[in-house]
Amino acid sequence: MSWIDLAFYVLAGIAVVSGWRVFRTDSMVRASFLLLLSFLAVGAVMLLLGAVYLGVALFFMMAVEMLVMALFMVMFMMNPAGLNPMNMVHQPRVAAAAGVIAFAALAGMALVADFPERRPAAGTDVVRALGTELLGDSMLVFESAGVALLATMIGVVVLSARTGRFGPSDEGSCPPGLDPGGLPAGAPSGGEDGSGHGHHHHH
Amino acid sequence: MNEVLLPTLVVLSTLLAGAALVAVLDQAVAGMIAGRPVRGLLSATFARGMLLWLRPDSTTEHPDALLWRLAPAAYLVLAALGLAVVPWSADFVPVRLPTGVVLWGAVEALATVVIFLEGWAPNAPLPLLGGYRHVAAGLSYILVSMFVLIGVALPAESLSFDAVIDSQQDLWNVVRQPLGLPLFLVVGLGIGVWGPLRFADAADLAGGTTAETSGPRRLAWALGRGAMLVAFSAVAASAFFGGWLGPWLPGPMWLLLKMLLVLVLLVVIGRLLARMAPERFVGLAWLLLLPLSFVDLLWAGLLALYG
Amino acid sequence: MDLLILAVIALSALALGLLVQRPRPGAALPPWPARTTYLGGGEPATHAWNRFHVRYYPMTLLLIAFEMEMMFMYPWAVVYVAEGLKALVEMGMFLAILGVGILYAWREGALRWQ
Amino acid sequence: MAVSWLSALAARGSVPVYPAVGPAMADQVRRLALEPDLELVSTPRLASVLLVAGVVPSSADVALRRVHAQLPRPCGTLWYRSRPFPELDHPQVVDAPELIPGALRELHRVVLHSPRDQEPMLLPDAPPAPFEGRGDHGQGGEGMMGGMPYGRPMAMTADDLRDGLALDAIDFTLGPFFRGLPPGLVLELRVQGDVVQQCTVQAPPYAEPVAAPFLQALERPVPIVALELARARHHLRRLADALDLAGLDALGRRLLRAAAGLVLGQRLRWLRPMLKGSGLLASVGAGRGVLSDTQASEIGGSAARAAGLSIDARMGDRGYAQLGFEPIVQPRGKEVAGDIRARWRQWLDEIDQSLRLAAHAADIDAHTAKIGVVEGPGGRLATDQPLPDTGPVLETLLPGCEWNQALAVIASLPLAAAATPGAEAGA
Repeated sequence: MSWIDLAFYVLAGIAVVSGWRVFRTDSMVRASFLLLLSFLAVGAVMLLLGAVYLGVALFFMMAVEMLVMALFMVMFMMNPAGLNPMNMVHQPRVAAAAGVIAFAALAGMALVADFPERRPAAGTDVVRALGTELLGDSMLVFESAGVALLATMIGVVVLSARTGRFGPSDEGSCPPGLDPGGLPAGAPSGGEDGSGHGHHHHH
Repeated sequence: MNEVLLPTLVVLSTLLAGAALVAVLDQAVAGMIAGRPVRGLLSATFARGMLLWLRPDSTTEHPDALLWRLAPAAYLVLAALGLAVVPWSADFVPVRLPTGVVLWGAVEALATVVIFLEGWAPNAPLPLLGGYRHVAAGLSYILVSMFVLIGVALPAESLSFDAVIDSQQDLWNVVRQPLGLPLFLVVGLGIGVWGPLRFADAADLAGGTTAETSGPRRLAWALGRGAMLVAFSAVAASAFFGGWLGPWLPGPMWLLLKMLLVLVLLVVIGRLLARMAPERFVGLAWLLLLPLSFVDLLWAGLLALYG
Repeated sequence: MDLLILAVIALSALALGLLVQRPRPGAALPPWPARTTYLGGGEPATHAWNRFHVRYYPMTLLLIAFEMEMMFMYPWAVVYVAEGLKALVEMGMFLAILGVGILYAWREGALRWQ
Repeated sequence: MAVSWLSALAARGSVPVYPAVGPAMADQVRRLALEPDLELVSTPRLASVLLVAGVVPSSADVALRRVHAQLPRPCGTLWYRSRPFPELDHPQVVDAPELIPGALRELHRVVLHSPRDQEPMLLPDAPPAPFEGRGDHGQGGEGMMGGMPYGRPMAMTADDLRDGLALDAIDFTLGPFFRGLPPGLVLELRVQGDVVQQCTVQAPPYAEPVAAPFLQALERPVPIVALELARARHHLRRLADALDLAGLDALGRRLLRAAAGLVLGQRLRWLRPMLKGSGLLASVGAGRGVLSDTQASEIGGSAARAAGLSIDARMGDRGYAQLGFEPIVQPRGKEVAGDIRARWRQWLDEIDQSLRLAAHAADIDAHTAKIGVVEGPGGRLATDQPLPDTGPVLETLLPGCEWNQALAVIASLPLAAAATPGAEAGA
């Protein structure tokens, strides 16, 4: 067994065990970062497979994403640090069944599917190949991703931020009138009532 | 065996010696600003470290002991990973990774995680505030760093530091992309929890993440922080000052000199500028630094095509 | 080989970072008063761990969206010079689209503390 | 053997001291920051020696014991003009200020070399609430959020001042020995995220003695030189505290040094560019900690002038009129008057003004003319002065502030009462 094989088994073990521990810990922070550890191990496996870009990119992405996940989990979950022991698992039977099915499907695919035999030439620069692809056939996908991400950003701001262009949203954020003191621009005829109602509701 | 041992020793000893040097530099600059230069700096710094090593640990009522133990060590690991991909000469690169620039980005992101954990683990109000504060900054400067580093990768046509240095044979990036270094220094201040971005262990939180830490554990955190600044200086030197390139002296000497320059810059900035309000920094990072890094990238792009 | 060196460096740094802390497993904890939270003589009423009100949450979500896109940029940077103007225009378009997102977030005040 | 060699090396460095500052001791402890080989640390966790300066009132006894317990053992305690804990067998006591540094170094040496003499813990070794063996899981907790897991309850949901998102708030008391607050100030805080939601002043800061010239000026005409230099020194020290909070402790020491060595003829021209360049003013947002006109006129002094009110006891004084004295008042224009920045800017302006006045007064040997009332460093001083109650000001200003702003508000206000002899007799 070469050190690469050994490293693969160790990393795969870390990925699986820490993935399992995610559901056995009580602390949201530990759960988030155990998941991060699992992803880091997967990223390292990808490095072993020669995916030098995707592996490192996975470290990068997951670090930020799991951190943000931890922020939100701590923010919104009761007992975020698990000071009182609790069960992190909901609907365990359904979840277990779904997990087994998904695993079987993926593993089956890996075993059964007929993968094309196209060995890349030694010394292929995978990052360069990826870049060429992004500027070639996949350009439309790439640019649509940009638009989709813009939609995400706008959605995020609309849904989460209390602040607004025309004042805090819970106080009936409302554009100013076209003339001083007049009705808001573009408001439906009941616009004044609507904002008044929002105000009332708040108090 | 030497192929493995030598790079490891070089990286770790550079980090250790560099972290000590950062402490010495910092005390020297502090003494100058305070108007009374410190005598016997070297021995005073070592004595300070030794005192931390000898003093007992403290703990809190119900901390997350495991995370508290791991965070300082992980900080050091990240610094080591960052330094490992920086070339010392054309022949000697501890780890020749074709995506070294991306790895450094990952180090920045993971450092934010580690600093957050250091603040979370003690289960105490002041460290907790410090940890969360740092996350606000960490998630803001990371984009700036990505753009700036992509800017230096453009002319190199590669994501490895080898190529980035090689692309500076004629002209260093600090001249070619004048916005790059100032923007990247902000990232260095952040990742090393330093000066105006010293949010995590701020003075108004009585040391924030470190308010409950004493003894060797505190020493380990200081070591990780110093090591991270050293790793950052190596990356900055390679990305903007041509790394090991230079006449007369051997490559490694040039790299060390340039790292020293970056460290001095960071230390002086850290001692002269007040810590910003976290909210202000977030606004500044997204609304000023990020657009500036767009400009930097555009400039780098135009120069790479038509320069 | 390089990966092996990277792993050795990481593991030895980890060992060093742990050894510097002089861990003493099984050592007795200090007495309770020594372990209270430092608040300058003050005392906490509760555990510090809580549903922490992160004031910058819209920013974090914004970052997630933005960061996805950044991952496209690294491979782009490598082929940039080879592809020339096409790459410049493509990325310019992409960044312009996302710049609109930041502009919008700024106008809505989403980068301020909530 | 090796250990003793290492501790010999460690003993050659600076001594980390945590100062627990009692009444009327703030300036004396500040002076220690200028001693070589002493380091005033921000948390007892870092200290090997605790310095108790001044007689701590009995209301702060438990707080002092808490801090004392938080120094990692072994450690030493030095009592300067203080009352040691009765439980200590051989407390280290010092009464002369010049002996403090030596005594601290000696204690540090003892701690490093013969660590067997443990300082006892003077609080019961028990968790904040009994928890072992209680509750559903034997750790004191009940259900999801209830009980006292590991001896303390969990934080509970509370309304929020800012975005109405009701998440947890944590409550704690801060002080009287917290280094970021004036000595003696005890705040009961409720914090959600990093925003202060509620603040109650449990104990006001200890009264601080006023420099001798001000007290003399209450009784007889004194040279204006002495008054104005003392005023500049006071403002420099307060600015140094603000710099400390902003992480610029080295610059703060420079200001303390300037204050200690301030003599007639100095103009401190480096001060303004250095402070402006450091971004200290920019580091707190505009419009925080704004005093209302009523509050400003109640507090008086430089805080009132920073809020745009022309209140100054020097105005009616013939001695000052001779010098062409006009009070400096922050304009109520574009910048928000009466906020943190305005108060810091006011100190900066008044340092300049005081140095100019002092130089001018020395030329013509000007003396004060009015007695009974004098413009003290913090505000109006009078023989019949009631102690101002600054509690309500903090309780209205702090809620809504982020943590750094809250501490900056405190660092920008003259909170400590002036310990005039009359006030002391009354206290």
